[in-house]
Amino acid sequence: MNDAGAQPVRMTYREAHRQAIREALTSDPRTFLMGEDVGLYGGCYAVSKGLLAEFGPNRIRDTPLAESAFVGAGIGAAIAGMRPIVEIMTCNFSLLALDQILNNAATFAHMSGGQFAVPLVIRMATGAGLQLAAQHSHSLEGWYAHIPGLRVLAPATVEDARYMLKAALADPNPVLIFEHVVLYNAEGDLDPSIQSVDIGTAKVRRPGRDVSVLTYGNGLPKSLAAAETLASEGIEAEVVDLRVLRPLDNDTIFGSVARTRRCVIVDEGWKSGSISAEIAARLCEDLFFELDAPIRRICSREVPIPYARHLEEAALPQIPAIVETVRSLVRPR
Amino acid sequence: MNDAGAQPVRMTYREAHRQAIREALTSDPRTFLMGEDVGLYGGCYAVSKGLLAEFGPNRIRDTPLAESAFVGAGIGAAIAGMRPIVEIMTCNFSLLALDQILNNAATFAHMSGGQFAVPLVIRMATGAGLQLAAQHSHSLEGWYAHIPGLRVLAPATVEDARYMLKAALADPNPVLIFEHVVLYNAEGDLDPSIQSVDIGTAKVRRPGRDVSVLTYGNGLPKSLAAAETLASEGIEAEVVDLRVLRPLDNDTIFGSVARTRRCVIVDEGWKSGSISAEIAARLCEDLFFELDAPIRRICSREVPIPYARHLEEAALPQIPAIVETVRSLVRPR
Amino acid sequence: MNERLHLDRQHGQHLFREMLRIRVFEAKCAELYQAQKIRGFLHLYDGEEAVAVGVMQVLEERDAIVATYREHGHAIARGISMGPLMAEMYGNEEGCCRGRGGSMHFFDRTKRFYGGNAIVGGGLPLAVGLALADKELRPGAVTACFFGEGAAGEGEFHESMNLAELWQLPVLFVCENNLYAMGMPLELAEAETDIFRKAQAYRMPSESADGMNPIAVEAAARRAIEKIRAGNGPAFLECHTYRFRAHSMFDAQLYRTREEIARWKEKDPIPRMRLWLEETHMMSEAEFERIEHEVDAEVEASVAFAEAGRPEDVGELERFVVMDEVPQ
Amino acid sequence: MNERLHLDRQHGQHLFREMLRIRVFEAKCAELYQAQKIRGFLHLYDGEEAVAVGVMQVLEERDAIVATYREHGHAIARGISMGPLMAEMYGNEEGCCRGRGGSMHFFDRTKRFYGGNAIVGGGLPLAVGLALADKELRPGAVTACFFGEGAAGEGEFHESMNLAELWQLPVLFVCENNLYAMGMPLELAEAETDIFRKAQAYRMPSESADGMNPIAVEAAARRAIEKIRAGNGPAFLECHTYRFRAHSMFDAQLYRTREEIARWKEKDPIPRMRLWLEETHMMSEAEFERIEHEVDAEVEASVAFAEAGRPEDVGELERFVVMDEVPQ
Ligand SMILES: Cc1ncc(C[n+]2csc(CCOP(=O)(O)OP(=O)(O)O)c2C)c(N)n1
Ligand SMILES: Cc1ncc(C[n+]2csc(CCOP(=O)(O)OP(=O)(O)O)c2C)c(N)n1
Ligand SMILES: [Mg+2]
Ligand SMILES: [Mg+2]
Repeated sequence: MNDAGAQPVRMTYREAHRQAIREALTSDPRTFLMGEDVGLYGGCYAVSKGLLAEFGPNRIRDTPLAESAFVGAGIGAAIAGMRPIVEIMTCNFSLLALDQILNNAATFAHMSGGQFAVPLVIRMATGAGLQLAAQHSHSLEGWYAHIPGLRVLAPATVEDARYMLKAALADPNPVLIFEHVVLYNAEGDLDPSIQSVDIGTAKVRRPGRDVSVLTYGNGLPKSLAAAETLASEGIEAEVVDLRVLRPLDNDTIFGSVARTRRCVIVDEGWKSGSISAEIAARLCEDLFFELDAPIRRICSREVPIPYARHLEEAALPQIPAIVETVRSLVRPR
Repeated sequence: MNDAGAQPVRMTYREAHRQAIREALTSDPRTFLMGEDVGLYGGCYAVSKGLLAEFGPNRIRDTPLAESAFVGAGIGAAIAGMRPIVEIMTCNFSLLALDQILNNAATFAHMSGGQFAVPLVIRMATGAGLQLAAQHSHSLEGWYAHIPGLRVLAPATVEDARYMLKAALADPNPVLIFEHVVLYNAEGDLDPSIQSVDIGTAKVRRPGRDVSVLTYGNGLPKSLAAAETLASEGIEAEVVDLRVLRPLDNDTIFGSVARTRRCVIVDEGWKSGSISAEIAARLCEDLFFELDAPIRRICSREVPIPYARHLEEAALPQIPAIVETVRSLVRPR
Repeated sequence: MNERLHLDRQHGQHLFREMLRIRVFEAKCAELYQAQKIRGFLHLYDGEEAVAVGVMQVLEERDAIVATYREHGHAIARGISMGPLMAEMYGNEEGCCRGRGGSMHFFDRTKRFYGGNAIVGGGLPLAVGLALADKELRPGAVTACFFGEGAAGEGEFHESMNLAELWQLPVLFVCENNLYAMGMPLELAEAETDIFRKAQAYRMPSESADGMNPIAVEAAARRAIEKIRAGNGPAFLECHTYRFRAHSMFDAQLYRTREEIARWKEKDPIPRMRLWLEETHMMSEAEFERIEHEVDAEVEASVAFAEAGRPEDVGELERFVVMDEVPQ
Repeated sequence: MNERLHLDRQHGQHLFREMLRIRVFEAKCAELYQAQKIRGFLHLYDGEEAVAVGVMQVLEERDAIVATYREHGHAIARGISMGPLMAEMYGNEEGCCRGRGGSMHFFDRTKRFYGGNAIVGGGLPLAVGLALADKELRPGAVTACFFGEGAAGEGEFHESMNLAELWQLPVLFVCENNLYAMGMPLELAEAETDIFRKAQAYRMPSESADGMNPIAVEAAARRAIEKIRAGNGPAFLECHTYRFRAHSMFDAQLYRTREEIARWKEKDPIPRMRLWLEETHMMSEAEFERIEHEVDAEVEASVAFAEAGRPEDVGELERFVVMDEVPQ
């Protein structure tokens, strides 16, 4: 299939997720998609549109509003031999299922002395930026990365949207995939010679010598845009896409920061106790003597995300802040 | 009441919590205690024993097993003018109420443009050490400290057990109090001249010049014991009891570390994404040039806490690890 | 419109006007959404107006209301003025939540209007708590808690129903059964599709009513609320209704047919009530025109109010995350 | 012991023996808890043995079991050998979960025994999922899900009951109604105290049985499971029972009287069954003594097994946090 000369294929992040699900359902009869409005409605963000007609209601299974029970049912089905993909509409509602995720999915294997595995994938939309206000705008992926036993993925590119699911389903452990709502309409090119991605490593999306900008999800396009601006001023920022928030890829992170000796972390989670805190802590523990400057974090302001556009924008990390922070680190006055 | 000459009063951490609740109920008719088994049973850790007889079933309100609804009811009651104390037996079960805590308690004031406040106190037991295994041994206080809108307290002393509640009830915002299960039987002296504590600051529990050991909860007695051992070797550790995990008291923390220039954080939460990560990150951002050595974190191992005593001990921060880590920082080979 | 009760001319016109106010306000919202003046999620109550209007007739000033993200109708029928509601959706400082909440989160302390709650089922525990406090602090006050039939699937529904009945709290649970939860048809979501029967599992008195008829809703709500106010514990009211528009502004409505929508539109409470009032000589053509004119003017005024507003200062972003005192 | 059915001598003695095995095993656990060989929480099934034993008679190898933290009886009745159970509570490598689970978390893959779940209500969604998979992968297999009446208050109960009935999944929900959730008496916890009636709110067939009589439990479970196995969806069985001992080892039992306990002890299924078997000449004195002797020996052997074990290597602490492959 790896036709070297093939043309890149352009598609949206949404479409890439849809194709990933379709491929999973086609290639493994044990796989099914379950969640609220995944079927008749076509998915709250239209990711699964069309799949009900293609695969029928047993494999595109609409659920009632009952997050705890259908996530728990996914866990049980995974333990008993299926390979479920559970969709929680958005991470905001995943709090209702957190008992099942933390107390069951994440503990079952260890607690049973390795007798059972939970090969379950939970997908959910995450993030702010659509003016959906305080109860619909959480970015909880970094928070979930606290929990041992889980793998936490944050696809930021069309390629990752297209291929992370396959790797997640091959993982014998519960994997959470956080899809950023703002990215669904983003387009990207897929290289036909690539048919899979790993779910263990961070990736340098733009090399640079002066500073490492570590980010993920919707922070990636923002950071890349900031890097463009900085490049025009002669500052070369290396942009690292974390991709995997648990377990963090220390090698790539440390490698980049050891080279640039400066680090800015861009994270749409609330700052205190964020994944950016964990990264900063690790750098400060293990790369202390390589750092030339304090680490800087650009995170969401610590507020319930407000509705009004100007307030929401002010609450989230934005490109100018990234540019300015990098500038102040690289060229301190 | 501040009789200067009065004798110190010895009591357990459990008894101190009980007296705090009794005082709250006596002094404010709007206050009541609500939760599973707080009444007839006397509290799952016997904190509220005797209070039902004293205050009756309307003010010591036993609830069915329904964490989400009774926490939500506490929020509603607080908004409507009461001053509820809701007890969730242990933080392990609080996951079932997390939607109410994060999406309602923590957002209500901001989302309504300041029309409402949620003067609610939620108490819960936390921590490992009693061989209660994977579903009953979480230490989630540091994790909760991620959430804007909440105040998060971790009493480690009998004095804080006795007086934090009063301050929490006076706070117009939702306050979470995490009571460590291992401390309930711990005894301490209460100075009768002290009748209140603040819930804004960290406290130096043992001054020292060589290193700052930052900790909270059950980490405090462990850190103090380690400091004793270290003192016998001529190393003077300053032990800081964080007390308040949200908002963190930067002044005290930075003040101590700026003096000692070295920092070890002892935290029974899982390491990745812990409150210790946040502290390390802040130090690395704001105190970077004052640090003489990398920060060290001693946290729980990233496993569901196992039942077997030796495995549980190995999973938790222990005194020898604190001693050794401090030693390696202060006297590197 | 058969359940006439003691309906006089004035009250009949009032019910009509209240429904119309909601309808016209929301038609304007939809327009402003297209014009991108309103953003985020916008859930319209179009078709369901009789429910909020009917129940609200029975509520007194001391009573409390908990609603969902589909709460424009409840806010208007409760008497919150349209200006601050519209301004809220403009994201302005003059909004009822200073622009922080938007369409899904209307709040009004003075009207005891406790949201605008956007987690399905999340308002029920809140209502239980309000009633628990009221039982102590405001005896006789009732909390009316509105939610969709989709919420009946959630665990919070179950826990809250039990608590309310167990503790005999003054709550009226109003289930707005519009047959769909987003695109999920009730019969695919619930093993028991008669929602009011669920209440019986908690020994809670329950009834179902024609949610396309404000008079029927008001009558049922009055029976229930009188009982509740007298201290006999909570009650449950299922209202059969239908939303005429999409779930929110992003909905292709693949899950239902045009025919079904058309069938329900025949039951539209607003033209039906107008017809009935005219036939029974309770509203003249001139009165209708006056009402329509006044409503249009009110809605236009709310737009003008919103247009004249200004965005909250960005420096205020962190204000109210924690409160300095409990507002009295 | 009136419901005789087709009970022959052998089966009668088997039921007796199974209950006795649990009783004697747990008496030993209590002793070892005092001696601090067993730590953590220890919840005994003392008094409730007839429930697990009765249901387990009907289950086949292909069936699955989900239980709670009070699961010693279920594990033993399912045929998991006592040695690994005891070793588990010793925290040893030879334990059924290599010492990671303790008393509250017994698991056995080969017996399809899925815990030992210590979050009240948390096992129900799991059971729904097992049944969902079985319907696909092991048609005819049934999942028996045990839980206390306290779990009926939780939202997860509500959501799971609905899903199971809605999707017609092969689950037998067994509610062990021992009248208390820790110290919370059922009548203070639930507006509807007839738990089996709650099932009706989901249109799920339900029945209640005398949980102090293994024959009655078995008969009711057989009726239900035959129906489930035939593909007719889930069923609900409430068993009225009582725990003779404290909730766990830290319980002053302030919430109930000695008299109440004494009254229930008169219904103790073990002496009653012995008496009945003797009266009906289905078990001789000699047979009783042999059984008693064998059971004692089995329990002693389990202690010896545990004593001879060794703690898991500390280096293995992080093993199984994430799995390298799905165990087959
Ligand atoms: C807990 C939760 N899950 C999912 C959603 C997404 N969602 C918003 S409205 C809705 C449908 C609710 O239907 P129903 O309760 O019948 O109310 P209706 O919209 O029909 O008025 C869903 C699934 C949510 N807001 N909260
Ligand atoms: C969600 C949750 N809340 C609280 C507890 C603490 N707890 C353990 S057992 C128990 C009582 C459960 O009663 P019931 O379901 O009747 O079972 P029983 O113990 O009587 O067999 C409680 C409250 C828990 N384990 N999980
Ligand atoms: Mg609906
Ligand atoms: Mg019980």
